[in-house]
Amino acid sequence: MLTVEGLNAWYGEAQVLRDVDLAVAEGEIVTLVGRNGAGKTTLLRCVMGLHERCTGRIGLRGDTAFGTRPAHRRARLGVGYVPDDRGIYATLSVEENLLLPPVVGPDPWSLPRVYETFPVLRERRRFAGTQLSGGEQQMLALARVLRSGARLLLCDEPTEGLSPLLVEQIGEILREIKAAGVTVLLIEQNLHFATTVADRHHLLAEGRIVESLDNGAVRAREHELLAYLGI
Amino acid sequence: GRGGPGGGGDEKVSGGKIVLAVLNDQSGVYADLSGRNSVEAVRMAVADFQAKYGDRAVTKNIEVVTADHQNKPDIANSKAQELYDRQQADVILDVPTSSAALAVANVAKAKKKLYFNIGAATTELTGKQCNKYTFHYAYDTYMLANGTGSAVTKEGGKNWYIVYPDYAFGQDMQKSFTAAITAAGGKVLAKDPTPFPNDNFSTFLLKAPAMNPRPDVLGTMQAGGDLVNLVKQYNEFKLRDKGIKLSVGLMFITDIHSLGPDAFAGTTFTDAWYWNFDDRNRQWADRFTAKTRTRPSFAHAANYSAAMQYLEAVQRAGTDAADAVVGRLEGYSYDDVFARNATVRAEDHRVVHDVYLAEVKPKSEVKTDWDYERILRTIPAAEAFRPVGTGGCAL
Amino acid sequence: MIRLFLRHTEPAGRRPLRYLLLAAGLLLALALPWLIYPPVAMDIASWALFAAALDLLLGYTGLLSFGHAAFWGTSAYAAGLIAIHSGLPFPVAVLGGALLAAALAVPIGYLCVRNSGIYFAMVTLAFAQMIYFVANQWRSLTGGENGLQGIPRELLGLDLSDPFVFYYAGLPIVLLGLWGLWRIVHSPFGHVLVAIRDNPARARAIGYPVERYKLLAFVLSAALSGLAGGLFAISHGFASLQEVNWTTSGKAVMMVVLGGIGSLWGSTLGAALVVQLEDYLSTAGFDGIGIVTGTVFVLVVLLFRQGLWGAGRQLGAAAGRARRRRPKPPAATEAAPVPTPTTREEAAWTPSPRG
Amino acid sequence: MPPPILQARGLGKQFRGFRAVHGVDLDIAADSVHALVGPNGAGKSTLFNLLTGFLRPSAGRITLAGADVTGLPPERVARLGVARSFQITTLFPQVSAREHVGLALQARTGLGWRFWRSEGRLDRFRDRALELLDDVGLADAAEVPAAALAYGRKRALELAVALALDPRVLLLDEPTAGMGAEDIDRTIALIRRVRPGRTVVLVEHNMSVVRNLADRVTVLQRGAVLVEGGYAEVRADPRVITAYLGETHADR
Amino acid sequence: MSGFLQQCFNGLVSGGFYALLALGLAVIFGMLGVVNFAHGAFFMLGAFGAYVALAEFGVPFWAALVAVPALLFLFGAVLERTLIRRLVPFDPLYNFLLTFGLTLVLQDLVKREYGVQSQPYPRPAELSGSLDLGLFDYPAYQVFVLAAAVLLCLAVWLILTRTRVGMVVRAATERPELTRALGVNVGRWVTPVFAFGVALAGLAGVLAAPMRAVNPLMGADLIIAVFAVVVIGGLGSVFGSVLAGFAIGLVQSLGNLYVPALSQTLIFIIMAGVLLWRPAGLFGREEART
Ligand SMILES: Nc1ncnc2c1ncn2[C@@H]1O[C@H](COP(=O)(O)OP(=O)(O)OP(=O)(O)O)[C@@H](O)[C@H]1O
Ligand SMILES: Nc1ncnc2c1ncn2[C@@H]1O[C@H](COP(=O)(O)OP(=O)(O)OP(=O)(O)O)[C@@H](O)[C@H]1O
Ligand SMILES: [Mg+2]
Ligand SMILES: [Mg+2]
Repeated sequence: MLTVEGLNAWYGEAQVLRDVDLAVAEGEIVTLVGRNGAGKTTLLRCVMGLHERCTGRIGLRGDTAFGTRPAHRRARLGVGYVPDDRGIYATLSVEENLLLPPVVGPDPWSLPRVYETFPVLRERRRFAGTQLSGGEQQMLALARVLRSGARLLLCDEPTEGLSPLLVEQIGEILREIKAAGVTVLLIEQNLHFATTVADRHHLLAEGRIVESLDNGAVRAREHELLAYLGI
Repeated sequence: GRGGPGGGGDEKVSGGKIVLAVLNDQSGVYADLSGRNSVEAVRMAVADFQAKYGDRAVTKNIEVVTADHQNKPDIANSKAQELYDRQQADVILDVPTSSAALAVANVAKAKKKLYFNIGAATTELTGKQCNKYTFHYAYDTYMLANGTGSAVTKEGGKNWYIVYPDYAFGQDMQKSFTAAITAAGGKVLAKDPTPFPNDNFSTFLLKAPAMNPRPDVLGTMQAGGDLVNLVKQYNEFKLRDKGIKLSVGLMFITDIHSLGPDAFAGTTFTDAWYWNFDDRNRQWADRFTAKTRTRPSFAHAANYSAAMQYLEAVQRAGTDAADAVVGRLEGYSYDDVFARNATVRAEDHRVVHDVYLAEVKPKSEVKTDWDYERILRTIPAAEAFRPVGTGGCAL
Repeated sequence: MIRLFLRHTEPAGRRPLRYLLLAAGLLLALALPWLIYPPVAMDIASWALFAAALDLLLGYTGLLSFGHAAFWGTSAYAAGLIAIHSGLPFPVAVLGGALLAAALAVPIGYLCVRNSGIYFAMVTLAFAQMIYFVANQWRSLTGGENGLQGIPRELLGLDLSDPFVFYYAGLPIVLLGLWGLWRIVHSPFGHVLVAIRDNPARARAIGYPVERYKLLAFVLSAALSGLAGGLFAISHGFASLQEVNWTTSGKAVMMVVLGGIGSLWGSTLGAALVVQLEDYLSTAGFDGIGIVTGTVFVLVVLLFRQGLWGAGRQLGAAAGRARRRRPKPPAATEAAPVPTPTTREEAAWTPSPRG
Repeated sequence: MPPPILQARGLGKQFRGFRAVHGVDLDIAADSVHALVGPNGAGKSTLFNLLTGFLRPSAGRITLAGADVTGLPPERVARLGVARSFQITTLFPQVSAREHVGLALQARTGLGWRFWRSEGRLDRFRDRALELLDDVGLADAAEVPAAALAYGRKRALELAVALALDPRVLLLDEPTAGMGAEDIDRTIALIRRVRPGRTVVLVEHNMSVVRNLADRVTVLQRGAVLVEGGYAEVRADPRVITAYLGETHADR
Repeated sequence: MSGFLQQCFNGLVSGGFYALLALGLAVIFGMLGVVNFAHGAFFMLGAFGAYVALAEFGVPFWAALVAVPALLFLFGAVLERTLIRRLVPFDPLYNFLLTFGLTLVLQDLVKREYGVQSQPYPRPAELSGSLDLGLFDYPAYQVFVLAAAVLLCLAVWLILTRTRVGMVVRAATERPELTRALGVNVGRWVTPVFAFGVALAGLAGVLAAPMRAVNPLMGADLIIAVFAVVVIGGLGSVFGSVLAGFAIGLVQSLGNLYVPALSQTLIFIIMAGVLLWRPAGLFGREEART
């Protein structure tokens, strides 16, 4: 589904990604883990076309020119983005926040389905987006890409600030959409949660992918990894 | 001045040359009325002077310089100083906008150089702020108000409703008008200050026909864009049909041109000069038009006349030394294309001359371009301006 | 940003350069009436102070006042009236004008500082317009559109009628004002202003009463603008409605932007340029002054948002970097007066155009 | 139990008719660590905003050490010794980390008003600022403008700024959100260290942080207090499990 | 009584102009975060456009009413593409300053071409009469202007609240990058909205031509009053701006009558009062204390 080859990225004169190669297969959930500042967010921004100073090849479903398209074209090709700061609009109501992205996939969630899954959003749908609580904004950001029917989700720490109950619920949703064939590239600090939803994990350190592991390997080497990541 | 002795010319005039400076608005609201074409008019005066005197002229070396004061008094002030000091101007002409006009008067006083104001209407120039070197040439608020106010009243417009913009010019005009109307036996039923600038006068236009008794004349002291607004709306509310005539305090021929004569038809006002008044005027106007491709306003003619009279005075004095020229001007009487039966009053430096009560023709009577006015009568110089000694000028 | 750069982070090696620049600036100020026509030199000095005072708000507090003519003009009238009616030495009159401007700034500022950004600009503009109408109608005091004429220049019986001489009498006031501004910007208070500009909510949470800080900045800026306006009126010998017109506010803003927002010295450069341009155009025989000034303004906003000073500084920095060949830490480059990254993600994230 | 330093009675806040917080009674004991937990949207941040003056309550009273502080503006509350961090990071983007802390240190003095004084006076905060940055693990980033810090480090800076105020009461809104485990441990240690002589109020979703730190836990739900008690007590409460923790949630 | 009503009617007519201009200003601001100082200049261009169309091409009022705003729409689009757009990523103040500079240029360009004198523009013959409004007679043209203003404001308000346009453009303004990342082609929306705001100002200009002085400065005087109107209504609130526009027109008209000395400052006094009471304007969104 998604292939990244030789990705480099800079801020000013500081290089934050170095020769990153990454492949995500259709219907897979893959996580990126790594310390703060490792470059995880930057990687997603490059894929999304939001970071200008990066080089390398990014392909989507065999479309090798994907990495050269403008951001809105990439989204239209079925990529949904949940940014790390949630990206909720203050000038739009909750419902408008949901309706903003155009439908880009064959199987979008309907508004009622979204509201059923996240009842608070229905209750608060006329409020300005940023008047929601932090966690509610996080839900909104996720619900927004689900409603657009994106086939590839790029989620930057979607469980941050969510209550344990909701984290669980998010896990269920991820498994559910995976079953529906959606692909997810997930940034996650919580290794435990990561293993409950994802198939494979990439360890990012100082701008490089230093290791790729499956769930079994993660569990087996949990202590080593925790030490490495400080998790 | 910092200018040293000039290079070679005759010693009768400072720096070996006479420099006339036109300081006026070449980009703002007065640009059409006067502006750059006034510079042309002054050049015409120089040429006529040289043609008239030839070798007898006090000097052959006469220059015309100019600056745009952009209607900003601070720029007028600096430029006036620069014109006198650096460009060795012997006289400054025009200077519309009263604050700029008064600022330049102070410069003239300090520098002891001559200054003929043409473009400004304030009577302060010949009142409390008069000085030895400043002359007020073409018109002023008293003249505008007095002529129209008394003439219209005498012709039957007894009851007046006056609207005036709420700033110094409007207030002055309103007072002079009221005085003139009362003196002529009329009555001011009401007078309302209006915002300035303003684009909606309906409040006042609706009030007029509802008044009891109904006024015969609506006197407006608005000028420029505001006047146009008011007249457009006066016509919209059809006040003329309701028997309320329009009388305008300050109107330039350029204003009539803006709206077309029909909008103003029948309106009376006082004019300082009209190009199509007689053959003498027409001849000069044709010469002017040949140069500039527009019909002259009174301000163009007045600039010409002022420049000419200055040069004549220098010729009479045989020098351009300011005090000597002032001496030759004070009390001098003359008659030229602009100023008929003119006298330079020694007491306050008001240049008095005949002025005209004019009426706007309807479009059907307009025969040629810019032929908008019918002169109803000539107001003689002696009556037209504020009587000596009433303005508070101490020279 | 520029200002942060000016602070302690400045490498010690550049200190001498700064003193050199300062000395050169002072020398230029002293030599000005020899170089250009003295009344114009005086205009430049007054406007420079005005623009720099405005920059205290725009550059260091993040508030664009589009109504500063109210303070410049009020002080011009007040200084003129004091000089005419009391016969006191002109510096006293100018000081009186500045104080009155500051007093006027208290209620106006109180109402305005609760807004920020573009809102603030519009509100100040509207208040200034109110002052304009008052000045227009209060004819007995201001002379209406005739202006307040015949303001004397009194100083211990000296003859100041020559503008050349007057320049040197007035210059100390301007320098004092500029020094005052420099002091304010480089004071603990100045640091708080910058913090408030960057994030008022944060500043509040650490205990700064934001409104009151903004108000004090507003009043100080108004007082110094008043100082400039009073001096301007004395130097011209009159005060007119032009002084309280919105175009005067616009002109001052133009100077600040041209010189470089957030750099006091840049504002003085901007003032010199605009005054000279206006002076030049009045005799250039081109009847579209607005076309020229407007175009210059548009170009500056589009192409040199950091203004002359910022551009010069960047050139200097680039040269310095080339010499040292050492990468600089990444930093935002735009000298945006009020970056609000929550709504303008670009502001903080724009990568350095130097690349 | 020592007397409460921060107390709320009948506290309520409505937004256009929506009751975000209502009828909350809260007693924060002096020198304790008090955790506020609850589902998303329970009103924790709103409660913080009420306690720190960022929102004006629609009902109820707040007292700080016995003095009524209801409706005071935030800067007044801050000066009375209540510091806070924000859930959604808010810093001065163009100001360096060290200067952030310096500004906070300066706020407690009257120096901020001295527009006639030299900025050189601020140097006295320098050492203390570096010390605080070192505490939160930002020593190497002292001169970096906040905008260039990665997310997790911004959170750490928030904490340093709050600490710089040397507050009596420290309100931290999800101080460890977005942090890796290493930083979380560091933050826990830090809070432990600064604890003596202070009261800490904490909003957290990370239950291990709560377990590690909190003396008392208040669970909010739909704007009202659901349960209050010690960690173990709350942890075991069936209402808390259904409303917040979830059946399968393992303590991590 | 009928006199009073008539005066109220007057106020509404001039309020119609305030409302139309405030509407355009609010649309551009609400959508793009740009305070368009040049709005007054566009109003002037609209009026001049009508004049030039008639004087030089013989285009009558009704055709100008469509053609001139259409041309201004194009002009606005070009402007947005070439200038405004470049500054959107930066602080909104820069665009305020840009449009200020633009105002100077536009005004002087027209001034150079046509001079500062007002230009004549007749009322359309169809509307030259008076209408009997029951209690009083009123010039038909002014009735038409009022009706047009009310209808236009209503239509725009509906478009903004009932369609997707408003939402997309608000989003694009708030966070252009993210909005693109969500699949919205930002560039396609922003230009037409800006251009629409400009066209609206132009339309107000055309409507003004038959009843107001057509000169290069006609917009400059008006724009500051319109700023005050927008501040009173609540910047960015389309509904508030329109309502405040009509209300201020009404108040000014009555103020002229009853307190002439205050008439010029009245609008600013009201503004100060509103700000004291509600710093964000009557319908502005009030944020938490930040
Ligand atoms: N605007 C910026 N300017 C300069 N440097 C930046 C900027 N944004 C991020 N960086 C740097 O780039 C590096 C990678 O940042 P990134 O946000 O990708 O990290 P991350 O792995 O997502 O961290 P976190 O887990 O904290 O979100 C960090 O070292 C950070 O300091
Ligand atoms: N300014 C506001 N206007 C309207 N509603 C608001 C506002 N602020 C908060 N709310 C609502 O009040 C409720 C409580 O919000 P609050 O931010 O206090 O929740 P929280 O407990 O902090 O949640 P989280 O853990 O997700 O941060 C939410 O449902 C939110 O939508
Ligand atoms: Mg990240
Ligand atoms: Mg919260």
